Amino acid sequence: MSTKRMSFGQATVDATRFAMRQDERIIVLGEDISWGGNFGQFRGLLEEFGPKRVIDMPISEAAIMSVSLGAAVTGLRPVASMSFVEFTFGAMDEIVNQVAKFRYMFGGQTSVPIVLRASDGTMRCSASHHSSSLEVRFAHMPGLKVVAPSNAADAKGLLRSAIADDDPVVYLENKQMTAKRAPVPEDDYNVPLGSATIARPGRDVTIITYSIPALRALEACAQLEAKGIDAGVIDLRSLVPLDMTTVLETVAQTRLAVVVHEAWRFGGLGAEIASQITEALFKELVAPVARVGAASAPIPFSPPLEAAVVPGVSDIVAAVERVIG
Amino acid sequence: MSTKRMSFGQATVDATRFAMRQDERIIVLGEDISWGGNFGQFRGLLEEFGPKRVIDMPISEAAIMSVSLGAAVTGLRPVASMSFVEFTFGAMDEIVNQVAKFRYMFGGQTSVPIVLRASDGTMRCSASHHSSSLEVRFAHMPGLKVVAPSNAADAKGLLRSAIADDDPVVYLENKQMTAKRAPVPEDDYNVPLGSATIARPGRDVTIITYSIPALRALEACAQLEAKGIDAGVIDLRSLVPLDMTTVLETVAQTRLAVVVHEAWRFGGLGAEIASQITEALFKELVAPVARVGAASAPIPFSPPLEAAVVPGVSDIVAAVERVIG
Amino acid sequence: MATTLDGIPNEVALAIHRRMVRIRAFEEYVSELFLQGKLQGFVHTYIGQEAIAAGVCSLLDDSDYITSTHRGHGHAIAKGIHLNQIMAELFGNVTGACRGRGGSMHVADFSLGMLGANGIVGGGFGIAAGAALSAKYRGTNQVSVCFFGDGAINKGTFHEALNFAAVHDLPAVFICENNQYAQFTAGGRTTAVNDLAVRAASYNIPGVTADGNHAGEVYRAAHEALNRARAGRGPTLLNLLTYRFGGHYVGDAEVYRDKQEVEKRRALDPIPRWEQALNDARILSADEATTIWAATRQAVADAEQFAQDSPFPQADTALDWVFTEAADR
Amino acid sequence: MATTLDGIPNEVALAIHRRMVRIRAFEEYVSELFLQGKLQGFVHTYIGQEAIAAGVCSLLDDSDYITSTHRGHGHAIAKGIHLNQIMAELFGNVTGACRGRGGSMHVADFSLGMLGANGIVGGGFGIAAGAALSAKYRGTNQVSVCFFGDGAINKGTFHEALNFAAVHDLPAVFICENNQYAQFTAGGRTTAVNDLAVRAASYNIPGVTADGNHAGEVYRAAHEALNRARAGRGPTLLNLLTYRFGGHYVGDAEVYRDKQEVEKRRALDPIPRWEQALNDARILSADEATTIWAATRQAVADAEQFAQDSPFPQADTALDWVFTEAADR
Ligand SMILES: Cc1ncc(C[n+]2csc(CCOP(=O)(O)OP(=O)(O)O)c2C)c(N)n1
Ligand SMILES: Cc1ncc(C[n+]2csc(CCOP(=O)(O)OP(=O)(O)O)c2C)c(N)n1
Ligand SMILES: [Mg+2]
Ligand SMILES: [Mg+2]
Repeated sequence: MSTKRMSFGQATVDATRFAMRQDERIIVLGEDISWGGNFGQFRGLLEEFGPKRVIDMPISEAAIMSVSLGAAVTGLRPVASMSFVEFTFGAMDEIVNQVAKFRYMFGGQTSVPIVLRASDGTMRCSASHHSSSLEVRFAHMPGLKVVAPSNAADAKGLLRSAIADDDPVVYLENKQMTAKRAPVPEDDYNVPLGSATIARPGRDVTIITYSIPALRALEACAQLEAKGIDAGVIDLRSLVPLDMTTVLETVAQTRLAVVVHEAWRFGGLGAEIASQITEALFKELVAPVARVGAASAPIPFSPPLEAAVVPGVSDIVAAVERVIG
Repeated sequence: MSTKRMSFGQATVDATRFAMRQDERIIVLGEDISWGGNFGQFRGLLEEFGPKRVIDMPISEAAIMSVSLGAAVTGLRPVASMSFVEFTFGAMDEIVNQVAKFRYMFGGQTSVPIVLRASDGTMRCSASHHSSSLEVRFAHMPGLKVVAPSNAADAKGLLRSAIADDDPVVYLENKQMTAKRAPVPEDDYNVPLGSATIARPGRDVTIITYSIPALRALEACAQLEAKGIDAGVIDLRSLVPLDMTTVLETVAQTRLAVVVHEAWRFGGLGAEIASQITEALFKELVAPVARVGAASAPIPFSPPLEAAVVPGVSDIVAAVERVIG
Repeated sequence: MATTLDGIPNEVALAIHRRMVRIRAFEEYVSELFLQGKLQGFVHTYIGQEAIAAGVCSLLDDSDYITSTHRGHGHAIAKGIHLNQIMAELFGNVTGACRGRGGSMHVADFSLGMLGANGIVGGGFGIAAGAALSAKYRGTNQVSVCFFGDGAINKGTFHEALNFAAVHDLPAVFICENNQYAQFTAGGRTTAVNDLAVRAASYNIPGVTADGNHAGEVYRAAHEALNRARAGRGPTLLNLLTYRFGGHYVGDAEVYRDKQEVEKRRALDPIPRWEQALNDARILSADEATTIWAATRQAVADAEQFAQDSPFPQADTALDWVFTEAADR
Repeated sequence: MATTLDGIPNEVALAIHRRMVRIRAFEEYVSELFLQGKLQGFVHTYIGQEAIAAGVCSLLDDSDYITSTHRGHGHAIAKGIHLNQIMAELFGNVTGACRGRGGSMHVADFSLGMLGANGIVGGGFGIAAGAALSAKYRGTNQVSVCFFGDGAINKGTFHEALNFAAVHDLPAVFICENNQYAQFTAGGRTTAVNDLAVRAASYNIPGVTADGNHAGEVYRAAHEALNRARAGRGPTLLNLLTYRFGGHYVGDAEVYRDKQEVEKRRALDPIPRWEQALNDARILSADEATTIWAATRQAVADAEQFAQDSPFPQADTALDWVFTEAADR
């Protein structure tokens, strides 16, 4: 397949366009999306598909999700933009109590084909209402699938799969990553939900991560290589379903693992992954699985504070060195 | 201190009454509370303190929390009833984005003395809108304290501390526990936030838990005793702050641990506790820390399904036997 | 069609009656079952409000949508779900409308456009708006009706959904079943306006108050609103005044209202009123009514039998239906 | 006191002018700093809306409360926070109003009753209602003012808070700064009513629309609403018509509106209009105005200097202020 350099945001437009051309039932709704969205992640959709399929919503987050739900169970396939992930809190009742539970609590009568798109992670110097990583809040709710790609190619393929999926999928696109460019296959394609990828093989230790920290992990590996440490990176891409097979096969080899995310370490998804690894490979592990995540504070505005709270490359390097001992 | 048998719900009324008599700034607000609340946990407060201090709120969960916040930062000390914990989703923006962050994002200018009371856990045969355990959603937000007592005496002492605390405290009172009676000291007293208690010492293995599963764990211990296994129970009582000192000291002795909660196992707080134990005691542990939690489904209505999803005594017994090997 | 009751076809008038009787008979029976300890959980009955569900749903096709509330049995019956399936759901049986996963507060039948009772107050507003958006998008003639309580009108979701529905002139009707109470709290104590219909002005849509205990008035108010919706002229807010005869749930001690008030309101029972009207119009004789009641009571008893004969779901199916693919378990 | 401008004391009229100038000078300077890359994050300026914050806050004491929005610099300045502290906060310095934790969208000063700019649209409604409840409970004469945008009026929180405030006749005033846009979307496209003041009827409170670009009109409308609030007669909804001259944030390409529209609205700039009115009333000469502008511009430049001279917070203080006790870190 021929590739083209494009930004993460453009790649998601690409995926949406392929999907919408193929299936009339797909509509997109969210605040200000006909102007392209805050990160250009909807650019050009209005022009191609018109205001019937690309709907600018009032600042009514609860309505965005509940309207999507009503539409989804009556024959449409809504892609709902929640803009910044922090704004999902205003629709958390709809997301958790309704969207996630609808299929189950009604005994499988309906499926709920909704994609919830939200820009997550730290937005440099934007403080705590515009910087957070909430994946565990979605992952800890049976009935929701959750994906968090780390590059434009996966962004396209995973969004295509998410839109094709009959279950609600929370699609997390990191704020600092939207503008990042990479080669992306031009044709239509899928990355299946629930498949991790080995972003870099490594003999000595396995770093397990997703979203923007995957890029930081690769940087960390380069630094570690200089120190003679061969660290590998598993990019989970999907959090629910979670591809523990790839994780366990890899860690069984390296016998050392570090889990990294931007979310708060305390109660974050890293604890789940670390626990599953430990449960499966207790005998094989040489050291306890290390966890890298944000320190326990809302994300502050001021640069040195933000850097102190949000984990960076150096934190990953330090964690790897710690487990290697 | 002389004690009196009373229900968990009455014990919380007792604590609130002591607090309100002492401090005029304390008000209580929530839906239908002047009639005593759904579990009698506010019974008699209207009669003693009047409608100025005991305020029946409209069905406006977001307003309950934001009004509490506005009152808290201007000199009052609100105790906000959210009734069933599932209804907190309608106020999650207020709880997480505002109440939890207010002190920090404004640089410590204000404290936020709010107690958020919510009835959590499975309510037998009430299905997924009235049965859930959401503690990790509060615990995974720096700025919120979280407590979850398992008996009437702790209920009283912890609520007293929560009301006296200058930070927002989420006070989780299990639905099935509210009517449970136990001896409670009659006088005014505190159980400090952040202190676990050893509910039962045990030589062979340590069960770490909180809220109603603590009662199930004690039942499990009785069954295990019959099988010659001496299992102990740590009742955490507070989840934030979390008394890991008590946990680590105890597990260092038994070298085997099982963490139990009613919340979904996947992404639950048990993963955090298990990870912290493993990180601290990797060398000492004889087997990986086991986790008991709900299976990954919304809580169903039908009794056999509910029993299959929500962990019971037999699940705890099985987990203990598994780690003992 | 003959229309003796100013404007209501006789057949429809009778259908409304039958639906009201079916709801009443079912709810009285269910209350009994609950008090006998045969049913678990919460049961909120619809007794006293039957004219609303019956009157409104007499104007709907199977393909039209409704959203319901925690007090949803009446809507489920009026929209045509078989009593067996509802009863079995209340028992948590695998033969129930939701295979036992939902219980009383989550009865649904998507094949009949019944998008679910809902345990979250105010949960239906946006779902109904979304179904209406979908109908409009697909260019069908379907309408979407949202039933909700006078307590629910203070949820933010009311505001968000009505504004959205109004902006897009969606084929939706928002029907407040104003039974004067939200749980134990009388409406006036927590709602800033008396006439809830005035809230329609915030969305530039019609707001109409009518007697919700009179099937004819309900029919006429709903008729106009539904016509408006189907004609593409947008949503309407109906404020239908009614009263629940029972407690908030079965077993409620009702300390918050006095017996006299209840007695006074019982005098306005919508079913005898409608029977009288039908009788006066010579559409239904007293004998015919007696027959209907008897047959309906039998159908409810049969539904219990059906439920008693039905099995619980198998424990090992507890994780079915979380996701569409079994692979995701 | 002399009151040349029908009803507004001269001193107050001048104070409003000074506040407007201070806001404008600050915001223009800050836009420049942002475009030069000296400021990070988002900056939403208040340019064009100055009459509202200045007019309303001229009627408030330090002990009165306000809640603000993402577009909060104007409110912060009008409520009296020193420019140095605001500027330092925008730079993320430890000398900032929030010690650098908050930045542009979270400027606050609780000692001045400024309960915070807020990054969540609609976040202030309930907080303002809560502060009003507190004032009423404590029996003070304080009022609570909630500033919000025309986009925010569609949040469910608007509905919940206004209903609650109305039920309890709280001393609150809800002030919509109706600048015609929510981000890139013109109000008419997502809001079902044109005149936002009609939404007051849903809460049985007064709703008033006035020219938000005329300091005198703002003053008079706010004066009445605040008197009403202080007299215990409950909340008011004010719909003040205005226009933001700049983009949604500094750097916004403004593809969603045409330059002509902006030019037309700039002609209604509230500051020259008020200067003219003051001049006509012989309260402020052209020379005096020039002096005020120059002094204010200097104060803003000084604020930048103050910020430039201030240190960042220490990284090891990042976990301070999460809880009240350091022990909880
Ligand atoms: C979001 C939410 N808040 C609170 C409740 C608890 N609750 C259940 S029914 C009810 C009262 C509802 O009143 P109304 O809307 O008038 O309906 P009615 O019961 O009168 O039919 C309340 C407060 C709930 N289920 N959901
Ligand atoms: C809950 C929430 N949803 C969306 C946003 C993104 N957002 C920031 S400002 C804004 C527009 C607000 O419009 P308005 O209330 O009219 O205020 P204005 O910017 O015009 O002053 C939006 C949608 C947000 N910050 N919070
Ligand atoms: Mg009611
Ligand atoms: Mg605006």
